[in-house]
Amino acid sequence: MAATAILLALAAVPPLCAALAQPYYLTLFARVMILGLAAMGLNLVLGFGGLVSFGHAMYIGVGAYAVGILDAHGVTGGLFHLAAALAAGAALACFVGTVCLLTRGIAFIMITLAFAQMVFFLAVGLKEYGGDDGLSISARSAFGPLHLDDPTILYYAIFAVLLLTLLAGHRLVHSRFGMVLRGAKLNERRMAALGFPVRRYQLTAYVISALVCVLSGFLLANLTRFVSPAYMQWQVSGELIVMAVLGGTATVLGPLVGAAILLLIEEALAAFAMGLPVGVEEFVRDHRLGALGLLIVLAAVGMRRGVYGALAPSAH
Amino acid sequence: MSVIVLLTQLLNGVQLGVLLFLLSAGLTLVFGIMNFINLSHGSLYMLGAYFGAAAYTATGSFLLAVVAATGGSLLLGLIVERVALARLYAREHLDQVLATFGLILIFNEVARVTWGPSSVYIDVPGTLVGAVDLLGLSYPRYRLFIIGVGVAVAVALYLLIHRTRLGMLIRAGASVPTMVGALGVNLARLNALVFALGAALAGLAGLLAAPLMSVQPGMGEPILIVALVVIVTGGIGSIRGAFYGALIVGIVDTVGRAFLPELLRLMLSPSLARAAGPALASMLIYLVMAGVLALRPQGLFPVKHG
Amino acid sequence: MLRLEDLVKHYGGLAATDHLCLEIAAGELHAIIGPNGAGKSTLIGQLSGEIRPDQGRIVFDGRDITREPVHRRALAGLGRSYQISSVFTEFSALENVILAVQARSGHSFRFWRRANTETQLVQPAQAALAAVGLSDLAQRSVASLAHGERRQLEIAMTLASKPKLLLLDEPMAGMSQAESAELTQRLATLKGSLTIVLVEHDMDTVFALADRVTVLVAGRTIATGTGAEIRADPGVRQAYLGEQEESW
Amino acid sequence: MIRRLCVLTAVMLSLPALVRAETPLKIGFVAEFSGPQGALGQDQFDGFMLLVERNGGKLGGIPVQILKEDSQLKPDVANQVVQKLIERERVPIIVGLTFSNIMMAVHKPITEKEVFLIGTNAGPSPIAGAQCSPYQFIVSWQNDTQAEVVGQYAQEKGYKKVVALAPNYQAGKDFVAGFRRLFKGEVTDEIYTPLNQLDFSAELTQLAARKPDAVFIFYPGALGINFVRQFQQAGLLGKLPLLSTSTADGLNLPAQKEAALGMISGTFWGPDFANPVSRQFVEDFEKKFKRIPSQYAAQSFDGALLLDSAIAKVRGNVADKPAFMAALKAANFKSVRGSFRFNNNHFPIQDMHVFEVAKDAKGRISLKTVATPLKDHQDPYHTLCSLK
Repeated sequence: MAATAILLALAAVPPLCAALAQPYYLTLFARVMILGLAAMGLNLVLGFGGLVSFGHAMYIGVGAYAVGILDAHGVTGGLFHLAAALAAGAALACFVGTVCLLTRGIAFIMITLAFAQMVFFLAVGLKEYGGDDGLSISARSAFGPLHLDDPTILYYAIFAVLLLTLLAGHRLVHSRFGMVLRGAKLNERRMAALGFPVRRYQLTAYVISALVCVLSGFLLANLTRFVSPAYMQWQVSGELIVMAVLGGTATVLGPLVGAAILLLIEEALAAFAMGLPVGVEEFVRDHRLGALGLLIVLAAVGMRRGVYGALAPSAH
Repeated sequence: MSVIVLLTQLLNGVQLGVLLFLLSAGLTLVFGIMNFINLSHGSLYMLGAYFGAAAYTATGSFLLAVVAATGGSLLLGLIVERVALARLYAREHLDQVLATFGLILIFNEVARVTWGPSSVYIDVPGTLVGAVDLLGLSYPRYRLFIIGVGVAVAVALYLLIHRTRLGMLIRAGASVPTMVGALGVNLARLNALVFALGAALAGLAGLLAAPLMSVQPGMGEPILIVALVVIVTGGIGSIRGAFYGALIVGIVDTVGRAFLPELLRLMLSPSLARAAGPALASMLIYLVMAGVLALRPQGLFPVKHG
Repeated sequence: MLRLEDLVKHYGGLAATDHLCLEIAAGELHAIIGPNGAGKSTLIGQLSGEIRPDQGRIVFDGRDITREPVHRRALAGLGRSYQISSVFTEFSALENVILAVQARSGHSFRFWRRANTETQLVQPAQAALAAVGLSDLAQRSVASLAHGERRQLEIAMTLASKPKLLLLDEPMAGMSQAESAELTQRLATLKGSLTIVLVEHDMDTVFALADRVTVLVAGRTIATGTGAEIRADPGVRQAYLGEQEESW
Repeated sequence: MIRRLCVLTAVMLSLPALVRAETPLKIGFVAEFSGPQGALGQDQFDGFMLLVERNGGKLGGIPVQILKEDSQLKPDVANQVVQKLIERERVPIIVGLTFSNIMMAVHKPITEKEVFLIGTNAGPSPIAGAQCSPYQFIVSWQNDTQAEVVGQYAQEKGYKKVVALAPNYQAGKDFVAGFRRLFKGEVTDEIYTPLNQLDFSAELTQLAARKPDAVFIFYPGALGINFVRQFQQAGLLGKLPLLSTSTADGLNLPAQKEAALGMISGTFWGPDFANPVSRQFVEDFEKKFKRIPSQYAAQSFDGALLLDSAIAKVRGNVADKPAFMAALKAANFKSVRGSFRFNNNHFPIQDMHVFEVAKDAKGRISLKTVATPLKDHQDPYHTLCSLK
């Protein structure tokens, strides 16, 4: 129920924005969906696989840089962009995943961070593609008659990717593959004793989850028409974790809810106006991150299954 | 590149390492004993620096600043531990990450509200101003002082851990967390004590760094990441691991920054070396950590179990 | 069926497995007993593949599996249960068994279809649940099952993975008298249809079920034989009396 | 009632400009306001608002509403706030921008929507050259020119060997390249440090070992304070001449204190300028904020002066874009640097000066003009810009 309501609300954003003549909110919600998509991707390994990756922002970067670099060389074909992004993401994820999955627990957290930092510094060192300053994109990915330059079309394209990912994610966690992945989270030893080559499944899950983040990066580059190493800072990886945990890691949709909460509350606090005395409102607006922090701590201490997890019935 | 320059750079590395050790010691104990991921440890470092800077500016006494920095973060650590974090010990790591991430945001804003958005600077205390001559190269006296303090703290911690009952409990807790409770020890009190000790050391590190680097909101996060690198490289839960890990990370980072670009210039074209050098130097500690973890997931100096 | 040749495993200076040789025939129920610290857990670990021996060979079903990882041994037909019940608490009882069936029915790189609607998984799983008398609890979450029920589920999972050889690691641990009597009954009906290696503390069970018994002390076999032979063996008596004194 | 309405309609139809004047003109102001670099943006904002407030909340005789937005030194955040300003608030003008990388992130989204971009700090090379837009008006400088003047100065001083240090990002590389352009001696080493690195122990040790004739640095904001203080702590102050841009500026000097004395800094303006606009500006600023204005405040004050002149010229009708663009291009105002004119790429053509850190008449540490190595200087990229 809650899921349907959320998706209907997202679908209704463009006509509402048009009716209110507020195209800005289209961009805001597009951003929510893109980061939600990345958090959902991360959650495949984080929530369902029990593997805490602290480096998924690098795949957002891969997706975004694929668009940026190809664009810098005059390639505007969307299918080229997409193919290059996914191929590069898959290759990187296979390598990084293979090394990282030699470890477990905190070591896994830190080694994924290490790789993300290396890729981040690599991007900073890419002088011909802007280095630290980033790279602006001259034209959005071209998909024949699908003009992503139209904000509404771009919005619904993102929405469609989100819907497909949600559906695929939902099918996946209940499929044979999902059973193995979740089983390995609960008791890896037992899974091996049953005859599952656990690491192979975890690696596959890691690659799939990375590819969802690559998609998200591809969309982010098209939304902002700009790529920068800032997309893959460790803070972004941390925020993805926070979104997933805040929304609820036991559900496919939870991370999207977490992303929405984080971004929308910050936006709401930035425009905070409730008729309080002038100084107070100004104070809240200026120090909104502190207020956000307070809400996060309360959510962490008070809710065990995230916001969406507390609202919605369990996934299984 | 002369031997003296190399030695001086090593000294720089040791100085950074010692600072990292002060920060990592508490982090690794809290992690090892309570199995708790405390991302807000960096905030205690930041607030320690602020407390110390405020005291130093007000009184002009560096000793009082040390008291304020360690005492202030100790108290703050205790309060945070009792009010919020102790409720999360039994929870999943991810809940701990979420809560302490929230704490980071709060502490940064508190610092911004209290001390303003721009950086605060304090001077090197009078007696430590200037440089000493080290075989022809001058080395800042204050940096030598930091090394001294760090080594003294390391020795004190060694004695505490190996010669006292508290130390025995800490060691037991780090290797077999469930056993300490069975010994009839008040676990809540031990946890609070360890947490406060770690907080005080973080605060001290913050103060020591303050005259070198600016005190500013958010200063705790970049160094927290490096401290996490230190503790997983060294082996979680082990003070010895934190010490050697910190020295390794400090020296690798400093020496890499100093010599890697030059080394690359011998092998690559100048423009390529100029582009790759800084990038590679920044990656170096992460490369080392990834290598260590891939080969020894438990770190270089793990706590001995059983 | 299973042959251990000169198996050695050292921990530091301590030999947990000390030049151990053992031969288990197809279809027999072979019990392994021994005092605490005799090296039973280390042996089980080496059989299942979680522990690598320092030296020696393990031959299963005519094939050297000494260097094979856990999951390959499982697929080769070496099933095991655990000392501490290790079922998947977040899943239903049926899903637990489905996982076991799944392991034996090809790869699991299938991403779309719900696993618990595939008849080729569900039917064998239900059959295995029925075999241990848990049919009624199939849809219950495992978290809500009693301890004894979990142990039975564990056996159902092991059965569902259709092993040629079943490695049972103290299956009676923590069971009530009635529960363990029932389990003994079930094991008796399995006898003959597959090879079983039973590591157990409960002597009554061992002597009631086992075709042959091996006694392990300090990493070595000190005796192998039928229940009656073992009972009569003076070495065994001494070892066990000694253990009781020590553990007291 | 009806008659009054008719009259009102008539007035509205006949005097569109006048009616528009009743609702304030919205202007977006985007800069860094948070984090350690927040002081830069705040000074930009204070300098800009100084004129707005002096004019009673008006620019060009029209009431203005300034919407202040923080870009948090994050390109994606900057992108979002710019989108918000353009799409939600529908501002026709965006002022400010602090860092080059943020400028690069928002330059295209702003100018493509035909919104006027009044840059009051960052001047990265791409937008001075091939990527220039008629909607951009950069009142500060092109990055390279700030360093070129120091390079020229070093040349005139006869230094032979110089080591250059800067943060490892595009602006850092631009500044070092700018320094090298007019300096004919040898830059023996270029050291680039990570943008977030605050401890320079390794680099200072290298400096001490190399013993160059002089050191050139570009370390804006908190980076510069830390570098200069550590330079002094390492005992290098006075031994090695320290040349800089954007490092010993009005914002950093109060924290660098004596550690900066004798440092050389190159830019377009200093608080000791004698022209009446500058003197009035410095006096008003010091009175209001109790500190010496930095060049960032001065640049933004000039940005406000530019808008003031152009808005007045089109009588508030900024919707007439060609007219407003022409009015901005004309730059008909008296600047803190004296006269002011734009090059074809909408960057200033201006004299560049060199300053020394010294105590002013009131004993405060400030900047003293020592030389003007470059007259009517144009940036090297303007020929790449297709604008006329």
